Amino acid sequence: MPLLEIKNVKKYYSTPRGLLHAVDDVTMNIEKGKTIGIVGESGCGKSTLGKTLIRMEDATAGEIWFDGQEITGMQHHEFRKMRMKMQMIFQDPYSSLDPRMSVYQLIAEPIQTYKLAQGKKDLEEKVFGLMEEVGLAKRLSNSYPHELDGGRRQRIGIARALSLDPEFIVCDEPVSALDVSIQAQILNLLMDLQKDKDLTYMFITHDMSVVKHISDDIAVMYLGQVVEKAGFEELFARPLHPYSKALFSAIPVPSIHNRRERILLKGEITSPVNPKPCCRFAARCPHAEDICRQTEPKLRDMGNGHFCKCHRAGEV
Amino acid sequence: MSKITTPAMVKLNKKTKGRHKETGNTPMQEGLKRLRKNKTAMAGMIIILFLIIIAIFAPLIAPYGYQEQSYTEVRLGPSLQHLFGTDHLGRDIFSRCVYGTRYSLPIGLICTLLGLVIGGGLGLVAAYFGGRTDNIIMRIIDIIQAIPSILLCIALVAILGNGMWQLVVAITAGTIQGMTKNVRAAVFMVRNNEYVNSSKSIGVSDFQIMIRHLVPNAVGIIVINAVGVVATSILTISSLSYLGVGLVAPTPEWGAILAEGKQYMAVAPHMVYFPGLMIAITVVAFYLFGNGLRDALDPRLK
Amino acid sequence: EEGTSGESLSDEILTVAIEAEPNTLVPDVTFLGNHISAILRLIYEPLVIQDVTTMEATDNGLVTKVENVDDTHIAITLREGVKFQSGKEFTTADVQYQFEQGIRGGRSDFYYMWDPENNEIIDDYNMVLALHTPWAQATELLGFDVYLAVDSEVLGAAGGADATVQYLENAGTGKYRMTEWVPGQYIMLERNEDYWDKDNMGYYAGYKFVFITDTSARAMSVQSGDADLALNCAVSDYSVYDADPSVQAMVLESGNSSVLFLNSGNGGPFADERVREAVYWLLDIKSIKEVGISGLGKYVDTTISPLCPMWDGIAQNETKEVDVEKAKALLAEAGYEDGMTVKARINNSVTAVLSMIQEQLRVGGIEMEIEVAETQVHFAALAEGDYDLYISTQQCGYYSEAVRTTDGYTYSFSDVFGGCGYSNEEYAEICQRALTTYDVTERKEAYAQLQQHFRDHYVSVALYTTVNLEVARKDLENINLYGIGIVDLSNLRSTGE
Amino acid sequence: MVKYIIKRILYIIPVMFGIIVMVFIMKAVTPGDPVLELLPLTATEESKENLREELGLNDPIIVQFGKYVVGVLHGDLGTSYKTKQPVLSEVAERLPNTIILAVWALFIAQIIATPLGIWAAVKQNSAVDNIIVVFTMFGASVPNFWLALMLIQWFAINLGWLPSMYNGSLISWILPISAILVGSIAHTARAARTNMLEVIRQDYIMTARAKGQKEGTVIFKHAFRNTLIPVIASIGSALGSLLGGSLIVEQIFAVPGVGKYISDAVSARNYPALQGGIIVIALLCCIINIIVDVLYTVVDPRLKTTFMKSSKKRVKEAV
Amino acid sequence: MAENSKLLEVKNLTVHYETDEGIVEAVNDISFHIAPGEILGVVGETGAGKTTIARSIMGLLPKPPAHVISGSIQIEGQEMLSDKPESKGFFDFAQKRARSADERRLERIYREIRGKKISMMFQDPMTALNPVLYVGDQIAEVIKIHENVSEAQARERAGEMLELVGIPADRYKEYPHQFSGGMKQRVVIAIALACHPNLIIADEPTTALDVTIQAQILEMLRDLQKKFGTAIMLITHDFGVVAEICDRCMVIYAGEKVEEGTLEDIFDNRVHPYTVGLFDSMPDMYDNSLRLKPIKGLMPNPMDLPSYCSFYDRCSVRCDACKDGAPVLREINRGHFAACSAAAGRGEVE
Ligand SMILES: Nc1ncnc2c1ncn2[C@@H]1O[C@H](COP(=O)(O)OP(=O)(O)OP(=O)(O)O)[C@@H](O)[C@H]1O
Ligand SMILES: Nc1ncnc2c1ncn2[C@@H]1O[C@H](COP(=O)(O)OP(=O)(O)OP(=O)(O)O)[C@@H](O)[C@H]1O
Ligand SMILES: [Mg+2]
Ligand SMILES: [Mg+2]
Repeated sequence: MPLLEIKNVKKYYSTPRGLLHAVDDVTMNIEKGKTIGIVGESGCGKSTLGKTLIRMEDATAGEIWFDGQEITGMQHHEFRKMRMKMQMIFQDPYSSLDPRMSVYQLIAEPIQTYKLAQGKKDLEEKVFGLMEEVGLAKRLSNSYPHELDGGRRQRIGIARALSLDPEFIVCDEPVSALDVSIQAQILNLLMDLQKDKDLTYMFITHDMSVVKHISDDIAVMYLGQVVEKAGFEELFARPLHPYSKALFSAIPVPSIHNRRERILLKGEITSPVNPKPCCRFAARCPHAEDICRQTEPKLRDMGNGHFCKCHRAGEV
Repeated sequence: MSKITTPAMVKLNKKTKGRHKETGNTPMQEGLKRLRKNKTAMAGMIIILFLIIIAIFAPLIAPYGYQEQSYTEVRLGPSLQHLFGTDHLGRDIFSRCVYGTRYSLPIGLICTLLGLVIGGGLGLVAAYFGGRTDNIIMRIIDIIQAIPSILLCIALVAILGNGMWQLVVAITAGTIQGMTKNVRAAVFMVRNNEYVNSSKSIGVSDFQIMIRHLVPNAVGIIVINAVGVVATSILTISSLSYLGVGLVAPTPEWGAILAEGKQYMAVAPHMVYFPGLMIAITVVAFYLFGNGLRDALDPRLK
Repeated sequence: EEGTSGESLSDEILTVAIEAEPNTLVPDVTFLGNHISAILRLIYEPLVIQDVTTMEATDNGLVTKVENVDDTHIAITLREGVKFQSGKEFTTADVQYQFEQGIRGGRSDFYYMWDPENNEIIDDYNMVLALHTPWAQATELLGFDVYLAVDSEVLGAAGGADATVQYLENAGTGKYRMTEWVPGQYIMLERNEDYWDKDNMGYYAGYKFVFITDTSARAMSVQSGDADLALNCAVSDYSVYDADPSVQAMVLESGNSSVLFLNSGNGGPFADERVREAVYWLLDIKSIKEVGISGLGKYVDTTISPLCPMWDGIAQNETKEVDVEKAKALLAEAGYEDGMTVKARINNSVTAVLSMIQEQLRVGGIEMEIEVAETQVHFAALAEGDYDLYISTQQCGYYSEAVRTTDGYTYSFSDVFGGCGYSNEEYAEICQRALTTYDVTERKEAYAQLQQHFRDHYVSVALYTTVNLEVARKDLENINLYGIGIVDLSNLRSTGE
Repeated sequence: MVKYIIKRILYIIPVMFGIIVMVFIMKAVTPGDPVLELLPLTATEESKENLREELGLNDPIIVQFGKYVVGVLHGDLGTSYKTKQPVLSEVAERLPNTIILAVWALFIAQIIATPLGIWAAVKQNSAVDNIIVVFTMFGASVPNFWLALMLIQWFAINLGWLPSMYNGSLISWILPISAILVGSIAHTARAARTNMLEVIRQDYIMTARAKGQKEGTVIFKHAFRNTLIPVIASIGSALGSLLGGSLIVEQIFAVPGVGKYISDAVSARNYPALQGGIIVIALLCCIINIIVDVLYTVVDPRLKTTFMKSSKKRVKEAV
Repeated sequence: MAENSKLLEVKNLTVHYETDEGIVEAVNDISFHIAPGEILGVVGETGAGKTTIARSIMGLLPKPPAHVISGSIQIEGQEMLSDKPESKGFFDFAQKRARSADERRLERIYREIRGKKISMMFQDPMTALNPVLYVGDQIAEVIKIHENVSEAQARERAGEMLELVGIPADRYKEYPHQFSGGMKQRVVIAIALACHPNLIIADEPTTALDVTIQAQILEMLRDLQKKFGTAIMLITHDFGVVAEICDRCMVIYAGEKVEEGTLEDIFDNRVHPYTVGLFDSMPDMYDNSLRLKPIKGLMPNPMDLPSYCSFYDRCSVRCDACKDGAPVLREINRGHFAACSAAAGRGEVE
């Protein structure tokens, strides 16, 4: 049984311009101990999906089953226990830490909130244990976030998430604000932790090489919908959706030998407000035909655990 | 171009290098440190402290009682005996101004504090909960705002009568709408920070988030605004005194001294210059302090 | 060249700054304030004119004869040929209508003693006015604002006592008529070219009254040349304007006196005569006069001022020295050796003097808390006896309710105008005599007794006679007062400087 | 845009209703009996009772309120206790003067203060900047009644250049307007300076410089309007203090305005006049705020395009 | 290379920021040059001093707090830095006057150069355009400044530029907020190209954009560069972008140039341990090894740079000699420089 089952989850926001379909009918399973990578352009609903899964935002529709329990319908006090098992690491290590709290206070906050420590000693032990786990020197415990660099801050964020001993962590672009040399340190840390604690990750990013590096499965999102989903090797070897293809070909590769043919998309991402019932990518798709502009394709199983939401998948 | 040495480099010898490495400074402490370096803010603060000292030790500083009258020396110009001269009843204006610090200053501060608690509370709740709560609170504030604050004060004094606490209530009422708006804006800015989400994702309660994260982080902006409110409150007090709805005689409130002296403007200008100067200096001190505070706490403006 | 004939009249319009805009320019209502009377008396004229020095009524107003028939009847003869601005002639019918309306409306404090039902109208110019009870000063009363002659037809058309209009058109007999009233801005009067007395036409072509609340700003408007005359400036600033060569500061003895009333009727500390005496010994009246009114008035001992013919000629205040020890001893005797706190009520204008009194009492151990309130509230509080002391500037006790306080009339606000709640049978009896005795010698004697009693028992503490200060441009002359403190602008001239 | 303006105008309704409720409560809780104000002290108990009945003071408070609201909706703000005249007409007569005073002061303050603040910001930390900062600091610190009297002393008496009081002529507006102007200039200049300091740190200013644009043009073409936007946004609150200031200034310069009317009404406990005055002033505030808001949307294209909705079509084309 | 073939020559540039906290040594003794038509990639971590270099060239450093301590910047042979020394103290008025007069003179020259000979594109397209002006006018502005054309002509040219970067000219009269990020960046490019400058300094032109949009923008930049023969100094922290369009590349670390060379030099024959470490840190699309090899530690604080090699603390190949003093930039191959004593030895062997 998968740790997390997501069924037809929708999240709409009402905005002055209309209903904004941030996440539209997403269905997927996440196996325990695995990492699912979510990629897609800015504003396609990646963060919203992550927040909806851990109920930081209430889903407009759909079901989320965590560990065999449906959580969208739970009362808040019931959910409190669940919440400990589902944590989140945020994108921006600069704004996701309260600048007025010391490292110690930041890491202690979740423990205190759930009263997990017996007395001061115990709390101290737990905090220092976590700091060691994420590679923060003990002497930094009285420092404040603004005195630290991005990498160390992100470690605090990770320690905060780990402090409640979660099973599932949504990593919302945890490394995109970091320099490559630091990024590698954090990625290694995340992978080590996963191995040690049998964690399950949902890893949100727009950096293809990172997602390929860390994920077992990858889902490509476009305008609130998952348009393609497969194991990472399968997907990189054989992308089927025209958007995935374009996305992969657009990745700048730090090598002067593997120059590839680019698929350049025309135009920009369209607005997610009141989308028409058609293929949402049709407007930018180089292979779009009439059917794409008239009916919405289904997420089809293309074999080998490969799903694709395209009328013409496999044709071109 | 040859290598140059700037004055700062000369000042900063190698010894002081690396001192930024010290850890354990809260942003507040850092801000205070910057504040201490800010000359205007320090000037403002020194004046304010000075005034507070004067207020505390008024009986020791003032050479005469604030109500002591000497009918043989009316409307004398400034001299060594009477630094600021005397008024139409032969009272020593310097002593009156000294005692005056016991009124404008505390009233200004108390009103601001009260306004901060009431208006700040409203603003905090409005900003954090947003939606309908916000709407209701802000509509009420809109209503209050449509009445010029001095008018509101006068109307309230008319209802409540003259006196110290009535004055405090009236001026506080005038400050609430501004406070609410400022605090709300400040909290809004903080609320959108990711760390609020981060705490939410951990499961920290709304109240805890407000108290532990929003208030401490918004406090800087709030304090800056509050300092400005002290200044305007002090001006309001004096205006109310002028309008005859302030404190009653012989209270040496600066505005009242000024209002009494205004008749003699032509023959005894010192009667209006000195109390006017006291008001201006106090208000300027608060502005200076407020500006400095803003510069110190808001790195964008550096 | 004396400006008696039409040719030499000026075509200038004078700008006069007064302290507030009138609520109304209908004369037949309660006391409006001296600044408003100044306008009224340009438009309307009184039956009798009170002499400013003797306080006695003279018959050179609109009557040519005024005579006491007996204790309750006064015969008057109206001047013939007096015309209202409407063109109608002034007759006894107008007087009768006005008295009837005055009683009916119950709006004025100065009508209740009359009995118009028993008035006898002899012809258009002769009538006998009836009083309910003997009232020795009734003829002087006829010089008050509320008896200014009004065209009964115009007043009647406006609703008589119920009139809610702000002014009556052409209802006066005066030298000027109102032509324009821009609310909040100014009131404009122009010369009445049909004035009944062709030899005494108004000299200036008109008056423009502007309203400047701020006392200093009002006087400054003359200094700056924007106004020609500012009425009722702060007397304490006399030296300021006197020193300014561009203006003249005119001091006019108004005949009013300032009295510090001590409430002995509310069971407060002033019920004790010793406490009242202590206050007397504490007050430095000389200084108060020097500072409060720039030394311009006269000392008064009682509510009867030295300007009043009934004055007994004694002026103890003039020589009295402050005696704090004596005062303290008296207070201690009365049981207040630890001092006390009293409540003073004021309505704004007298703060400087009050500050002095406050300070002088403080020296003796009497803390005075000051309660400021606006006129109406102030009076209402006084009427309820909610005060220990207050300062009032009022007419010479000749007519004053201070005298009347204990006179046995059911006078609903007996405590208001100097009431101070003092009463005992002896005092009441003297008052009654003083008010109702027509024989001048006897009356004078009664008044002398009254004053002695006042002094002996420190009924209140009288301070000084007040003066009016008008600031005018250099060349204006002939600014006078009517007997009761109202500025008479009708004879203004220019010296031509 | 029209829709937006209509929306803003409709928005006045709840605010004004709130104001009416407030002034009504204000009167209801004030101690003192209006009948005592209306009748002489000698009036009998009976005539007092009659008047109470006549004024509807014996009705339940809700009925009184209902009557008051209905009256206000019909333009009946009651009758002044003092003059027995309809409050509305009295206020209407005085309103233009207050508007002239406040709006001119507002306008001139903007004209003078904004460039001043911008100048200071551009020359940050220079002598000019310091002078302007000190001036604004002191300008904002002197009580305006003091300033008003000083202006009379200096300009009307000592120099004799200007009339010391309002007399209907244009020139007599100068001193009253100046008296409230100084504080307003000070506040606006401070705001403009702060905003400008922020604006000139923006990337687009750097872009403009990188084009080789002259510094002056950079400031006036690129920074000015961006600075103006927040300054305009703050006009609303500036207006409040200006109207408050006019209350005092009107008294000193004998300007027949609503401010003076209201403060007279306060001292005479003339409640209908006080209530009416406040309602009218509040309405004035609301209306000017609408104008400011509309101005704001015109100056700020981000708002303009949202309200004008003209961009929709274009976006589609581009896709 | 012959002197006249250098479009831009920067020599020994040192820039400090003097702040309350201390002196930030942002750029330290950097020299480089750009030839006409060449694309130079400048790579470095956050805070390495890339933007500071770019602004120094444009004469747009915020002064204060920035101070150019030493060095020379020559644009087509014209010296752009003042040789008058800064005043020694507050009372050194003569010096102050001389310096500011010289700076005014240079500012006049700069005004001619900016936008005309050298354009700069700033880091964030979202904030680089003035929110209250029409995008078209913002392009027309630069044309009007530098070319003697009428208003109408300038507008027409601006319209053409819009078309050139793929935006329909009828969107001339729209405001920046009506454009998406990619479109804004195109407008920024259009501004930069409007007067056909010889050099464009592009400060991280695509960092804020999505990959698909980034690809469009890079493609366009390259096309236009070919079309106009413009030289580009491309600042980035992404070697992928460098590989995509650059001719030459230099790596900046803590305000110092640590390695410079052609793409082959950097991508295939990198020698400096920092450059090597950077490449090792990147997850490789074509290699599925599980662990990355990050550079340990952090970049030193620019307020507190060591007197020796600033990479020493993180270096994997350090030796005691490295601590003796700042490393010298050595030419390893023709045009391939590296500032590392260890690497220099290796280079000579090869
Ligand atoms: N609270 C909200 N109210 C209204 N709209 C929202 C809200 N949060 C997100 N959105 C909208 O939902 C859409 C998806 O946003 P989301 O943050 O999930 O995107 P993302 O894929 O995480 O983008 P990025 O890569 O920039 O982080 C966006 O169009 C965004 O504007
Ligand atoms: N105005 C300034 N005042 C003080 N220090 C500054 C200022 N601007 C930049 N610095 C400092 O100078 C150093 C170099 O900054 P610079 O902006 O040139 O880096 P960068 O390489 O462009 O970084 P990024 O990749 O983040 O844009 C940094 O340490 C930075 O903190
Ligand atoms: Mg996101
Ligand atoms: Mg940069």
